[in-house]
Amino acid sequence: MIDKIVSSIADALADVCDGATVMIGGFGGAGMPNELIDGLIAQGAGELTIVANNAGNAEFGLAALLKAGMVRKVICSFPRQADSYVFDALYRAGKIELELVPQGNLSERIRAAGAGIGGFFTKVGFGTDLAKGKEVREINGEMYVLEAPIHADYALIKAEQGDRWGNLTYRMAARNFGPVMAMAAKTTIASVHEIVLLGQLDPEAVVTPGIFVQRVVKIARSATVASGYKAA
Amino acid sequence: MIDKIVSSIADALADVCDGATVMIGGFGGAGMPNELIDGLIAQGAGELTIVANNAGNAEFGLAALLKAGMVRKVICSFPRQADSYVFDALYRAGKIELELVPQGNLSERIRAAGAGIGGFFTKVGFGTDLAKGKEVREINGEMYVLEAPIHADYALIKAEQGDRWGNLTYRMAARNFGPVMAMAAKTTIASVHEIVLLGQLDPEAVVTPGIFVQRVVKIARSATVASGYKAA
Amino acid sequence: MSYVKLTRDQLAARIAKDIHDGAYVNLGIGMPTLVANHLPAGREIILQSENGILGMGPAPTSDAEDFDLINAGKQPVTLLRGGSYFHSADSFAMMRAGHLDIAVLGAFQVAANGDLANWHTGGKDDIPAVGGAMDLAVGAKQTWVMMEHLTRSGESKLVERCTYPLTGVGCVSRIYTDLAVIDVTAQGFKLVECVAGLSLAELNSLSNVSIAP
Amino acid sequence: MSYVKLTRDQLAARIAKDIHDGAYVNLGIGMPTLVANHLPAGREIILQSENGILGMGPAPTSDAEDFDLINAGKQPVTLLRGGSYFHSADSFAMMRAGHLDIAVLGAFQVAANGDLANWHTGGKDDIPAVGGAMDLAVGAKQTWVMMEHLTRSGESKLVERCTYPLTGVGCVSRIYTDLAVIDVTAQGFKLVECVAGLSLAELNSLSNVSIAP
Repeated sequence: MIDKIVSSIADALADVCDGATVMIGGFGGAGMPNELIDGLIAQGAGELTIVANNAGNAEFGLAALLKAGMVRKVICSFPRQADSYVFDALYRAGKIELELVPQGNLSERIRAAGAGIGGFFTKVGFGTDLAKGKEVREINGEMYVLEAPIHADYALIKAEQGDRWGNLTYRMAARNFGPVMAMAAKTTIASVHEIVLLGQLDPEAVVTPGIFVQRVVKIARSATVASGYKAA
Repeated sequence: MIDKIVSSIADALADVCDGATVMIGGFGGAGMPNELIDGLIAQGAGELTIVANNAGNAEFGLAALLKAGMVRKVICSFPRQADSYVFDALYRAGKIELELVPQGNLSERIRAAGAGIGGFFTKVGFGTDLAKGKEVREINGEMYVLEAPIHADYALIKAEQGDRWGNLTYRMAARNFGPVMAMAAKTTIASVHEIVLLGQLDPEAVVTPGIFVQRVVKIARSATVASGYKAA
Repeated sequence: MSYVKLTRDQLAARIAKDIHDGAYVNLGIGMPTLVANHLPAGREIILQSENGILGMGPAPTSDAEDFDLINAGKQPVTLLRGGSYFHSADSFAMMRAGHLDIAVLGAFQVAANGDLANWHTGGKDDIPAVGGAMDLAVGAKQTWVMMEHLTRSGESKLVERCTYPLTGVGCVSRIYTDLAVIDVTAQGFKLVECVAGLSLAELNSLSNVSIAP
Repeated sequence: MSYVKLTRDQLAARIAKDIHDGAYVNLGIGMPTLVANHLPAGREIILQSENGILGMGPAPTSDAEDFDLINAGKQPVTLLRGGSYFHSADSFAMMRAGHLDIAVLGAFQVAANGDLANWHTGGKDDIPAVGGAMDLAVGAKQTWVMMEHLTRSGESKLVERCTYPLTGVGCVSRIYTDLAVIDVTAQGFKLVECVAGLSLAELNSLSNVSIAP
């Protein structure tokens, strides 16, 4: 019998090793798996490479992971935010490596890993510093850059509902990177607000089919908090 | 105001020109837009390039389009079926061109067009006749083939529900190529069994967001018929 | 001089006036977000957000804020009837393959050849951050820039060649500033209109590059 | 000779026995489809279909057939509780990136280096058709072949090198025939088991290539 539901965050994260590449979903606070990140901090694996859209806010979640000194490298699109001072200080001090990736290249590179693509040509980034050193090619009169897939050992994502087969739904814009990260990681760990019985999710509305998910853990629902923006 | 609903199949297809590339959804009978294909036959544009998974069954739908002499070339993965005699005869007589594509390369090439990808490396097909003449490359010790996107002028797809913004849902395995073809064509025409008011589709369960759809036309519901298989 | 610069809201309204009924539009973070407040009545314009929303509506009242429903600037928004949610790769497919009609982006500099610089000043100690800027710049059918014409120190943001790191090559088709609307053509900048009281000669003397009539 | 070939159903059952609990499996069209009828009780095995189904159940009763719910062979199926639908590119992402544990495919020939030929005889007048065969052959974690050991004319389908057009290079890990189970190793074919009464020497004499003990 398939039962991907694990009873605790600690169990879900027990086998993360030093040096692992860990994808972390979320855009702003939406879809940010803070409970899993806190679990990762408690677990203690170090020298991590983190793949995420941002690089942490204030001193919670991803920023706390950085502050704990557990991260060697961040692959992300938008590290600089109003309250990204933990990352900013580590970066300026040369204590963390940054691979900056245009956000669409980031999501497409993650999807590519999940879809068995060895690399793809994109117009995005051509002629910019972020394509420096990358192979370029003219295709039908336009210039493209070759981008590589981004694979991961783990993906930590926040979903809405899940079942024991690992099927997931999401809530509004909290979906963001969850589905593609689930495809790209060897082990995908999803926190959900509700565990439902097999068959309760509408098969037409399952967003992430269970094949892409290895572990599901229930967390208490709490309102997503504002994150990463400066009020006008 | 946005209103993508057109009142007749004839109106939906009025501007298809000779020489157009037309994607046609469906796998077996599921998702096969037979009503739109019949409309295309009545419309009469010739020298078409058809992109589809199969190449028609018996003498209806896609097979009828072929029989009408309107198709110059078929790009598909599985033309040979128990009842594909129309295609078979045209092919043997040298009256139709065939580009045979592994089915996953077909769907990925269609998606690539819809996602702005200029080309991608895939392991599928390497070392086979279907990769002859294509660029190959070793990536991390494995051999890959470079595949190009497939763009289209039109996509004819069969969906379940649609609204005036062009949002679509599908029914079971009739989804198949619909969502990716909708992304890849300049003009996507979807037949639906039900037109609903804006807001009636669950925003979490919209499969094809309206941005990918230009025209929606209502057709009567009829049971999908068996197609393309020989009973054991 | 007898001209008055447009305010940010006037500039936003000027841009909004040019967005056609039925357009799919992405408004970049920062100033372009203001355009949403000025969409002309009677037009149905669909706003896309890179984090996976099509059909964004206005900001909610403060008691109805839900931070699972935010725009690219991480501010709470709403969803119109007919809106939908999708994942990041699908969202960027929309943005990168010409499905959006218009992207409105802020800028540090725009060059006469349409090059855009808006993501990084290139300062040694600056933390770089690009987000979806490069995707939008080259992906939309039309890329419009919304910016002040001059920097705070009075330098023209219209330039012969960008000195800041590029966001995209030859991607800008039109520029809306607080002083003028300017098209980017194969022959360089071409004036569409100036604010009242500002002559092209004056505009050219303020700009560091020639703008053709 | 004192051995009896496995029937198709016996062969299907033999394969099913090796599919582990919790496995994600794609059964190719034709003979491999029979494996679905023999999945061992007490194991939860999830069947994927290339046309966009995860969690396929058994064939419906004839009055409940719905041809919007068909397998890759276009035969009506059902959906288990917990199943889901998705589009073609998502389906092939599953198939092509190692998410499936096992693909079971038919074959014309399998070579000692794991090359597979199953899509085209290469005959001049034959209509070629590949479907998802190439995707499955190279995409699953393990590719198993299910076939009769010999052609109708008595030739071995195990070969030193495929003479038919290839489906995939070095992709087969295990072969189940009506005579034997054979692993493909770096050293070539290696016997796992023969049907009762058939010796390895006899099997080798039937096959056109050496099978190691």
